[in-house]
Amino acid sequence: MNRDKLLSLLDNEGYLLDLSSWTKSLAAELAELDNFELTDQHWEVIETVRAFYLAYEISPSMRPLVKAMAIKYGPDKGKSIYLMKLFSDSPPKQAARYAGLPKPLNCL
Amino acid sequence: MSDSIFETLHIINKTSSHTALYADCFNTLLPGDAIVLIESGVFSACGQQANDLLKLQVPLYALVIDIQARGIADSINSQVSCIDDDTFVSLACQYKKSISWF
Amino acid sequence: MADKKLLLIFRNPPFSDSSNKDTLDIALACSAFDIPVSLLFLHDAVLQLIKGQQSQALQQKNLINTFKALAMYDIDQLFLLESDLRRFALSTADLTVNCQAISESEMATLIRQFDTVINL
Amino acid sequence: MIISLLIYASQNSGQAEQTALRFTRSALAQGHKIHRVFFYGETVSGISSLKVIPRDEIDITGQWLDLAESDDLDLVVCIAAAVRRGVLDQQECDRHNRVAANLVAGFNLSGLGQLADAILSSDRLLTFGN
Repeated sequence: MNRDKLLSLLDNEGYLLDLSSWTKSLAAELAELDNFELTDQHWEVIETVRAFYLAYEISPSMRPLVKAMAIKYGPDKGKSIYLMKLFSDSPPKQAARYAGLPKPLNCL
Repeated sequence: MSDSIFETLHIINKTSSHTALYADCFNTLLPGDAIVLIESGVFSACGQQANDLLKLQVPLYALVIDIQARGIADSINSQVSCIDDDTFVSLACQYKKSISWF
Repeated sequence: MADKKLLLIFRNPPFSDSSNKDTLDIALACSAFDIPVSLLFLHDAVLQLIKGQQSQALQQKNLINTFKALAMYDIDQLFLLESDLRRFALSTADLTVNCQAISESEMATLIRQFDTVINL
Repeated sequence: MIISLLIYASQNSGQAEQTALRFTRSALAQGHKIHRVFFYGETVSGISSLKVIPRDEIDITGQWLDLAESDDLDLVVCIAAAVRRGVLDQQECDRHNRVAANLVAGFNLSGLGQLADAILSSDRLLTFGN
Protein backbone atom coordinates (compact mmCIF):
# COMPACT_ATOMS: atom_id res chain seq x y z
CA MET A 1 0.00 0.00 0.00
CA ASN A 2 1.39 3.46 -0.75
CA ARG A 3 2.01 5.94 2.02
CA ASP A 4 -0.95 8.23 1.29
CA LYS A 5 -3.38 5.31 1.13
CA LEU A 6 -2.03 4.00 4.41
CA LEU A 7 -2.25 7.41 6.11
CA SER A 8 -5.87 7.77 4.98
CA LEU A 9 -6.74 4.75 7.13
CA LEU A 10 -5.38 6.41 10.28
CA ASP A 11 -6.37 9.21 12.61
CA ASN A 12 -3.96 12.05 13.36
CA GLU A 13 -2.28 10.04 16.08
CA GLY A 14 -1.74 7.01 13.88
CA TYR A 15 -4.56 4.83 15.24
CA LEU A 16 -6.59 2.79 12.77
CA LEU A 17 -9.98 4.40 11.99
CA ASP A 18 -11.78 1.16 11.10
CA LEU A 19 -10.84 -1.37 13.75
CA SER A 20 -12.30 -4.25 11.76
CA SER A 21 -9.94 -3.68 8.80
CA TRP A 22 -6.85 -4.82 10.75
CA THR A 23 -4.65 -7.57 9.35
CA LYS A 24 -1.19 -8.77 10.28
CA SER A 25 0.24 -7.38 7.09
CA LEU A 26 -1.37 -4.00 7.82
CA ALA A 27 0.35 -4.04 11.23
CA ALA A 28 3.67 -4.60 9.51
CA GLU A 29 2.98 -1.69 7.16
CA LEU A 30 2.06 0.58 10.06
CA ALA A 31 5.36 -0.26 11.75
CA GLU A 32 7.22 0.36 8.50
CA LEU A 33 5.66 3.82 8.40
CA ASP A 34 7.50 4.49 11.68
CA ASN A 35 10.69 2.87 10.36
CA PHE A 36 10.14 0.33 13.09
CA GLU A 37 10.88 -3.35 12.61
CA LEU A 38 8.53 -5.89 14.18
CA THR A 39 10.29 -8.94 15.62
CA ASP A 40 8.71 -12.06 17.11
CA GLN A 41 8.88 -10.40 20.51
CA HIS A 42 6.85 -7.42 19.22
CA TRP A 43 4.29 -9.78 17.73
CA GLU A 44 3.85 -11.42 21.12
CA VAL A 45 2.92 -8.04 22.58
CA ILE A 46 0.66 -7.12 19.67
CA GLU A 47 -1.19 -10.41 19.99
CA THR A 48 -1.46 -9.93 23.75
CA VAL A 49 -3.06 -6.48 23.46
CA ARG A 50 -5.46 -7.79 20.81
CA ALA A 51 -6.48 -10.71 23.01
CA PHE A 52 -6.89 -8.28 25.92
CA TYR A 53 -9.16 -6.05 23.85
CA LEU A 54 -11.23 -8.99 22.63
CA ALA A 55 -11.74 -10.17 26.20
CA TYR A 56 -12.30 -6.84 27.95
CA GLU A 57 -13.27 -4.32 25.22
CA ILE A 58 -10.57 -1.95 26.37
CA SER A 59 -6.99 -1.33 25.26
CA PRO A 60 -4.71 -2.15 28.19
CA SER A 61 -2.61 0.49 29.90
CA MET A 62 0.84 -0.41 31.22
CA ARG A 63 -0.09 -2.28 34.40
CA PRO A 64 -2.62 -4.71 32.86
CA LEU A 65 -0.42 -5.18 29.78
CA VAL A 66 2.48 -6.22 32.00
CA LYS A 67 0.16 -8.60 33.83
CA ALA A 68 -1.22 -10.10 30.62
CA MET A 69 2.32 -10.62 29.29
CA ALA A 70 3.36 -12.30 32.55
CA ILE A 71 0.39 -14.67 32.40
CA LYS A 72 1.09 -15.67 28.80
CA TYR A 73 4.88 -15.51 28.51
CA GLY A 74 6.15 -15.72 32.07
CA PRO A 75 7.76 -13.29 34.51
CA ASP A 76 10.72 -12.26 32.32
CA LYS A 77 8.46 -10.79 29.66
CA GLY A 78 5.87 -9.60 32.17
CA LYS A 79 7.95 -6.59 33.18
CA SER A 80 7.54 -2.96 32.21
CA ILE A 81 11.28 -2.62 31.64
CA TYR A 82 11.15 -5.45 29.09
CA LEU A 83 8.34 -3.68 27.21
CA MET A 84 10.02 -0.27 27.40
CA LYS A 85 13.18 -1.69 25.82
CA LEU A 86 11.15 -3.35 23.09
CA PHE A 87 9.29 -0.24 21.92
CA SER A 88 10.38 3.27 20.99
CA ASP A 89 7.19 4.98 22.24
CA SER A 90 4.94 4.13 25.23
CA PRO A 91 4.50 0.34 24.89
CA PRO A 92 0.70 0.27 25.45
CA LYS A 93 0.19 3.05 22.89
CA GLN A 94 2.58 1.77 20.25
CA ALA A 95 1.33 -1.81 20.57
CA ALA A 96 -2.31 -0.62 20.37
CA ARG A 97 -1.52 1.32 17.19
CA TYR A 98 0.04 -1.67 15.43
CA ALA A 99 -2.70 -3.93 16.81
CA GLY A 100 -5.39 -1.73 15.26
CA LEU A 101 -6.99 -0.89 18.62
CA PRO A 102 -8.26 2.38 20.11
CA LYS A 103 -5.77 4.53 21.99
CA PRO A 104 -5.50 3.24 25.57
CA LEU A 105 -7.14 5.60 28.06
CA ASN A 106 -5.30 6.97 31.05
CA CYS A 107 -1.91 6.06 29.72
CA LEU A 108 0.89 7.76 31.54
CA MET B 1 -4.19 23.06 58.72
CA SER B 2 -6.89 22.53 61.31
CA ASP B 3 -7.03 19.17 63.01
CA SER B 4 -9.73 16.82 61.75
CA ILE B 5 -11.50 15.28 64.66
CA PHE B 6 -14.72 14.27 62.96
CA GLU B 7 -15.27 11.43 60.56
CA THR B 8 -17.58 11.57 57.51
CA LEU B 9 -19.71 14.48 56.32
CA HIS B 10 -22.74 13.16 54.42
CA ILE B 11 -24.07 15.68 51.93
CA ILE B 12 -27.64 15.11 50.73
CA ASN B 13 -29.17 17.24 47.97
CA LYS B 14 -32.40 15.34 47.24
CA THR B 15 -35.78 15.22 48.99
CA SER B 16 -36.70 12.23 51.11
CA SER B 17 -38.78 10.90 48.21
CA HIS B 18 -35.47 9.36 47.15
CA THR B 19 -35.89 6.61 49.71
CA ALA B 20 -33.00 4.39 48.56
CA LEU B 21 -30.61 7.33 48.72
CA TYR B 22 -31.65 8.14 52.27
CA ALA B 23 -31.46 4.47 53.26
CA ASP B 24 -27.90 4.23 51.89
CA CYS B 25 -26.85 7.32 53.74
CA PHE B 26 -28.41 6.10 57.02
CA ASN B 27 -26.83 2.67 56.63
CA THR B 28 -23.38 4.17 56.40
CA LEU B 29 -23.74 6.59 59.33
CA LEU B 30 -21.64 6.03 62.42
CA PRO B 31 -21.02 8.12 65.52
CA GLY B 32 -18.68 10.97 64.60
CA ASP B 33 -20.45 11.59 61.27
CA ALA B 34 -22.79 14.46 60.39
CA ILE B 35 -25.38 15.23 57.72
CA VAL B 36 -25.57 18.42 55.68
CA LEU B 37 -28.77 19.05 53.76
CA ILE B 38 -28.27 21.17 50.65
CA GLU B 39 -30.39 22.11 47.63
CA SER B 40 -33.65 20.06 47.63
CA GLY B 41 -32.28 18.15 50.61
CA VAL B 42 -33.25 21.05 52.90
CA PHE B 43 -36.90 19.95 52.78
CA SER B 44 -35.80 17.15 55.10
CA ALA B 45 -35.12 19.75 57.78
CA CYS B 46 -38.90 20.10 58.24
CA GLY B 47 -41.72 17.98 59.57
CA GLN B 48 -41.58 14.25 60.17
CA GLN B 49 -38.46 13.78 58.03
CA ALA B 50 -36.54 16.12 60.33
CA ASN B 51 -37.66 14.08 63.35
CA ASP B 52 -36.47 10.90 61.64
CA LEU B 53 -33.09 12.42 60.84
CA LEU B 54 -32.63 13.79 64.35
CA LYS B 55 -33.25 10.31 65.75
CA LEU B 56 -30.03 9.23 64.05
CA GLN B 57 -28.14 11.13 66.76
CA VAL B 58 -25.66 12.85 64.48
CA PRO B 59 -25.37 16.61 63.97
CA LEU B 60 -27.80 17.85 61.33
CA TYR B 61 -27.05 20.94 59.26
CA ALA B 62 -28.98 22.65 56.46
CA LEU B 63 -27.83 25.37 54.06
CA VAL B 64 -29.70 28.55 54.83
CA ILE B 65 -29.48 29.93 51.28
CA ASP B 66 -31.35 26.84 50.01
CA ILE B 67 -33.91 27.06 52.84
CA GLN B 68 -34.68 30.70 52.04
CA ALA B 69 -34.83 29.98 48.31
CA ARG B 70 -37.58 27.43 48.98
CA GLY B 71 -39.65 29.55 51.36
CA ILE B 72 -39.45 27.11 54.26
CA ALA B 73 -37.48 29.15 56.79
CA ASP B 74 -40.41 29.14 59.24
CA SER B 75 -40.87 25.36 59.07
CA ILE B 76 -37.32 24.28 59.91
CA ASN B 77 -37.03 22.07 62.99
CA SER B 78 -35.39 24.09 65.74
CA GLN B 79 -32.81 21.36 66.39
CA VAL B 80 -31.41 21.67 62.86
CA SER B 81 -28.41 24.00 62.56
CA CYS B 82 -28.91 26.41 59.69
CA ILE B 83 -25.54 27.22 58.14
CA ASP B 84 -24.12 29.60 55.55
CA ASP B 85 -21.60 28.70 52.81
CA ASP B 86 -18.63 29.58 55.03
CA THR B 87 -19.75 27.12 57.70
CA PHE B 88 -20.33 24.50 54.99
CA VAL B 89 -16.68 24.91 53.92
CA SER B 90 -15.54 24.76 57.56
CA LEU B 91 -17.45 21.52 58.08
CA ALA B 92 -15.93 20.03 54.92
CA CYS B 93 -12.51 20.75 56.43
CA GLN B 94 -13.30 19.58 59.95
CA TYR B 95 -14.58 16.20 58.79
CA LYS B 96 -12.01 13.79 57.39
CA LYS B 97 -14.00 13.14 54.24
CA SER B 98 -17.33 13.78 52.61
CA ILE B 99 -19.77 11.57 50.74
CA SER B 100 -22.21 13.25 48.40
CA TRP B 101 -25.53 11.45 48.09
CA PHE B 102 -27.29 12.58 44.92
CA MET C 1 2.49 12.43 49.18
CA ALA C 2 0.12 10.70 51.54
CA ASP C 3 -1.29 7.36 50.57
CA LYS C 4 -4.97 7.77 49.71
CA LYS C 5 -7.39 4.89 49.75
CA LEU C 6 -10.27 5.43 47.37
CA LEU C 7 -13.75 3.90 47.47
CA LEU C 8 -15.98 4.12 44.42
CA ILE C 9 -19.70 3.48 44.85
CA PHE C 10 -21.84 2.12 41.99
CA ARG C 11 -25.62 2.47 42.31
CA ASN C 12 -27.13 1.93 38.86
CA PRO C 13 -28.29 -1.07 36.79
CA PRO C 14 -26.73 -1.88 33.39
CA PHE C 15 -27.76 0.20 30.37
CA SER C 16 -28.91 3.14 32.49
CA ASP C 17 -27.12 6.49 32.55
CA SER C 18 -23.37 6.77 32.10
CA SER C 19 -22.53 6.86 35.80
CA ASN C 20 -21.42 3.22 36.00
CA LYS C 21 -19.03 3.71 33.09
CA ASP C 22 -17.84 7.05 34.42
CA THR C 23 -17.15 5.49 37.81
CA LEU C 24 -15.37 2.51 36.24
CA ASP C 25 -13.17 4.87 34.23
CA ILE C 26 -12.18 6.65 37.44
CA ALA C 27 -11.21 3.28 38.91
CA LEU C 28 -8.97 2.41 35.95
CA ALA C 29 -7.37 5.86 35.88
CA CYS C 30 -6.66 5.88 39.61
CA SER C 31 -5.13 2.42 39.38
CA ALA C 32 -2.62 3.83 36.86
CA PHE C 33 -1.65 6.36 39.57
CA ASP C 34 -1.15 3.56 42.11
CA ILE C 35 -4.12 4.73 44.19
CA PRO C 36 -5.57 1.69 46.00
CA VAL C 37 -9.15 1.44 44.72
CA SER C 38 -12.06 -0.52 46.18
CA LEU C 39 -15.53 -0.77 44.68
CA LEU C 40 -18.91 -0.99 46.42
CA PHE C 41 -21.96 -2.09 44.41
CA LEU C 42 -25.19 -0.91 46.02
CA HIS C 43 -28.71 -2.00 45.11
CA ASP C 44 -29.34 -1.97 41.34
CA ALA C 45 -25.58 -1.87 40.66
CA VAL C 46 -25.44 -5.55 41.61
CA LEU C 47 -27.43 -6.23 38.43
CA GLN C 48 -24.58 -4.77 36.40
CA LEU C 49 -22.48 -7.80 37.33
CA ILE C 50 -24.79 -10.70 36.39
CA LYS C 51 -23.09 -13.38 34.29
CA GLY C 52 -24.11 -14.16 30.73
CA GLN C 53 -25.21 -10.68 29.62
CA GLN C 54 -25.54 -10.70 25.84
CA SER C 55 -26.08 -7.16 24.69
CA GLN C 56 -24.92 -7.33 21.06
CA ALA C 57 -28.51 -6.93 19.82
CA LEU C 58 -28.82 -3.68 21.79
CA GLN C 59 -25.94 -2.25 19.77
CA GLN C 60 -24.58 -0.76 22.94
CA LYS C 61 -21.13 -1.39 24.33
CA ASN C 62 -21.49 -3.52 27.44
CA LEU C 63 -19.50 -2.65 30.52
CA ILE C 64 -19.54 -6.21 31.77
CA ASN C 65 -16.40 -7.20 29.89
CA THR C 66 -14.51 -4.24 31.24
CA PHE C 67 -15.56 -5.14 34.79
CA LYS C 68 -13.91 -8.51 34.14
CA ALA C 69 -10.65 -6.62 33.48
CA LEU C 70 -10.54 -5.13 36.99
CA ALA C 71 -8.32 -7.90 38.32
CA MET C 72 -5.81 -7.10 35.58
CA TYR C 73 -5.67 -3.56 37.00
CA ASP C 74 -5.08 -4.98 40.50
CA ILE C 75 -8.55 -3.86 41.58
CA ASP C 76 -9.78 -6.86 43.54
CA GLN C 77 -11.54 -5.34 46.55
CA LEU C 78 -15.18 -5.51 45.41
CA PHE C 79 -18.04 -5.36 47.87
CA LEU C 80 -21.81 -5.66 47.77
CA LEU C 81 -24.62 -6.07 50.27
CA GLU C 82 -26.01 -9.46 51.32
CA SER C 83 -29.44 -7.82 51.47
CA ASP C 84 -29.22 -6.82 47.79
CA LEU C 85 -28.33 -10.39 46.77
CA ARG C 86 -31.38 -11.63 48.68
CA ARG C 87 -33.63 -8.98 47.15
CA PHE C 88 -32.67 -9.96 43.61
CA ALA C 89 -32.45 -13.70 44.43
CA LEU C 90 -28.79 -13.77 43.44
CA SER C 91 -25.67 -15.30 44.90
CA THR C 92 -22.10 -14.20 44.37
CA ALA C 93 -21.73 -17.23 42.06
CA ASP C 94 -24.19 -15.56 39.67
CA LEU C 95 -21.85 -12.63 39.23
CA THR C 96 -19.07 -12.28 36.71
CA VAL C 97 -16.53 -10.83 39.12
CA ASN C 98 -15.42 -11.96 42.54
CA CYS C 99 -17.31 -9.90 45.14
CA GLN C 100 -17.44 -10.01 48.90
CA ALA C 101 -20.97 -9.88 50.35
CA ILE C 102 -21.23 -7.82 53.54
CA SER C 103 -23.96 -6.64 55.90
CA GLU C 104 -25.13 -3.04 56.26
CA SER C 105 -23.22 -2.61 59.50
CA GLU C 106 -20.05 -3.96 57.89
CA MET C 107 -20.56 -1.45 55.09
CA ALA C 108 -20.54 1.42 57.57
CA THR C 109 -17.22 0.30 59.08
CA LEU C 110 -15.83 -0.42 55.60
CA ILE C 111 -16.47 3.16 54.49
CA ARG C 112 -14.62 4.46 57.53
CA GLN C 113 -11.39 2.96 56.20
CA PHE C 114 -11.22 5.16 53.11
CA ASP C 115 -9.73 8.60 52.65
CA THR C 116 -11.85 9.51 49.65
CA VAL C 117 -15.28 8.30 48.55
CA ILE C 118 -16.75 9.02 45.12
CA ASN C 119 -20.42 8.25 44.66
CA LEU C 120 -21.64 9.39 41.23
CA MET D 1 -6.37 23.17 53.40
CA ILE D 2 -5.99 21.98 49.85
CA ILE D 3 -9.38 21.20 48.33
CA SER D 4 -10.42 19.82 44.94
CA LEU D 5 -13.91 19.63 43.50
CA LEU D 6 -15.50 17.03 41.24
CA ILE D 7 -18.58 18.31 39.44
CA TYR D 8 -20.94 15.74 37.96
CA ALA D 9 -24.13 17.50 37.03
CA SER D 10 -26.07 18.97 34.16
CA GLN D 11 -26.41 22.73 33.86
CA ASN D 12 -29.99 22.15 32.80
CA SER D 13 -31.09 20.28 35.90
CA GLY D 14 -30.55 21.08 39.52
CA GLN D 15 -28.22 23.59 41.06
CA ALA D 16 -25.10 21.50 41.79
CA GLU D 17 -22.78 23.73 39.80
CA GLN D 18 -24.09 26.85 41.54
CA THR D 19 -23.54 25.23 44.93
CA ALA D 20 -20.03 24.19 43.88
CA LEU D 21 -19.23 27.71 42.71
CA ARG D 22 -20.40 29.26 45.99
CA PHE D 23 -18.44 26.63 47.92
CA THR D 24 -15.33 27.49 45.91
CA ARG D 25 -15.73 31.24 46.48
CA SER D 26 -16.21 30.71 50.18
CA ALA D 27 -13.24 28.33 50.46
CA LEU D 28 -10.97 30.80 48.64
CA ALA D 29 -12.20 33.65 50.86
CA GLN D 30 -11.24 31.59 53.90
CA GLY D 31 -7.72 31.15 52.56
CA HIS D 32 -7.97 27.54 51.44
CA LYS D 33 -6.24 26.48 48.25
CA ILE D 34 -8.42 25.07 45.48
CA HIS D 35 -6.09 22.64 43.73
CA ARG D 36 -8.44 21.82 40.86
CA VAL D 37 -12.06 21.83 39.73
CA PHE D 38 -12.70 18.73 37.61
CA PHE D 39 -15.75 18.80 35.33
CA TYR D 40 -17.04 15.32 34.49
CA GLY D 41 -20.06 13.62 32.91
CA GLU D 42 -22.97 15.78 31.71
CA THR D 43 -21.39 18.90 33.24
CA VAL D 44 -19.06 19.24 30.29
CA SER D 45 -21.92 19.78 27.81
CA GLY D 46 -22.38 23.25 29.24
CA ILE D 47 -18.78 24.34 28.73
CA SER D 48 -19.39 25.17 25.09
CA SER D 49 -18.86 28.60 23.58
CA LEU D 50 -21.74 27.84 21.19
CA LYS D 51 -24.20 27.88 24.06
CA VAL D 52 -26.55 30.86 24.21
CA ILE D 53 -27.82 31.82 27.66
CA PRO D 54 -31.12 33.71 27.80
CA ARG D 55 -30.30 37.30 28.81
CA ASP D 56 -32.25 37.10 32.03
CA GLU D 57 -30.38 33.99 33.22
CA ILE D 58 -27.01 33.65 34.90
CA ASP D 59 -24.06 32.27 32.90
CA ILE D 60 -22.48 29.88 35.38
CA THR D 61 -19.60 29.08 33.01
CA GLY D 62 -18.75 32.77 32.85
CA GLN D 63 -18.75 32.93 36.64
CA TRP D 64 -16.21 30.09 36.83
CA LEU D 65 -14.03 32.04 34.39
CA ASP D 66 -14.26 35.19 36.51
CA LEU D 67 -13.16 33.21 39.53
CA ALA D 68 -10.40 31.47 37.55
CA GLU D 69 -9.09 34.88 36.52
CA SER D 70 -9.13 36.44 39.97
CA ASP D 71 -7.92 33.39 41.89
CA ASP D 72 -5.92 31.36 39.35
CA LEU D 73 -8.20 28.33 39.38
CA ASP D 74 -7.32 25.16 37.47
CA LEU D 75 -10.54 24.31 35.58
CA VAL D 76 -10.14 20.88 33.98
CA VAL D 77 -12.74 19.30 31.71
CA CYS D 78 -12.60 15.52 31.23
CA ILE D 79 -11.46 15.03 27.65
CA ALA D 80 -13.31 11.74 27.07
CA ALA D 81 -16.58 13.16 28.44
CA ALA D 82 -16.14 16.34 26.39
CA VAL D 83 -15.25 14.80 23.03
CA ARG D 84 -18.20 12.39 23.07
CA ARG D 85 -20.52 15.33 23.79
CA GLY D 86 -19.11 17.54 21.06
CA VAL D 87 -17.08 19.89 23.25
CA LEU D 88 -13.67 20.23 21.57
CA ASP D 89 -10.60 22.39 21.91
CA GLN D 90 -8.56 23.25 18.81
CA GLN D 91 -6.31 20.22 19.17
CA GLU D 92 -9.24 17.75 19.40
CA CYS D 93 -11.01 19.59 16.60
CA ASP D 94 -7.99 19.03 14.34
CA ARG D 95 -7.51 15.46 15.51
CA HIS D 96 -11.07 14.44 14.70
CA ASN D 97 -11.55 16.68 11.63
CA ARG D 98 -14.50 18.61 13.03
CA VAL D 99 -15.76 21.98 11.80
CA ALA D 100 -15.01 24.06 14.87
CA ALA D 101 -13.54 24.07 18.33
CA ASN D 102 -16.01 25.23 20.98
CA LEU D 103 -14.50 24.61 24.41
CA VAL D 104 -14.79 27.84 26.40
CA ALA D 105 -11.33 29.44 26.60
CA GLY D 106 -10.01 29.25 30.14
CA PHE D 107 -11.06 25.62 30.62
CA ASN D 108 -8.59 22.84 29.76
CA LEU D 109 -9.32 19.42 28.34
CA SER D 110 -7.40 16.65 30.05
CA GLY D 111 -7.68 13.04 31.13
CA LEU D 112 -8.95 11.38 34.28
CA GLY D 113 -5.34 11.34 35.45
CA GLN D 114 -5.99 14.94 36.50
CA LEU D 115 -8.72 13.70 38.83
CA ALA D 116 -6.39 11.02 40.21
CA ASP D 117 -3.77 13.71 40.78
CA ALA D 118 -6.38 15.90 42.48
CA ILE D 119 -7.23 13.04 44.85
CA LEU D 120 -3.56 12.54 45.68
CA SER D 121 -2.71 16.22 45.99
CA SER D 122 -5.68 17.47 48.01
CA ASP D 123 -6.71 17.16 51.65
CA ARG D 124 -10.37 17.02 50.60
CA LEU D 125 -12.33 16.08 47.50
CA LEU D 126 -15.89 17.40 47.40
CA THR D 127 -18.33 16.01 44.83
CA PHE D 128 -21.22 18.14 43.61
CA GLY D 129 -23.72 16.33 41.41
CA ASN D 130 -27.34 15.82 40.53
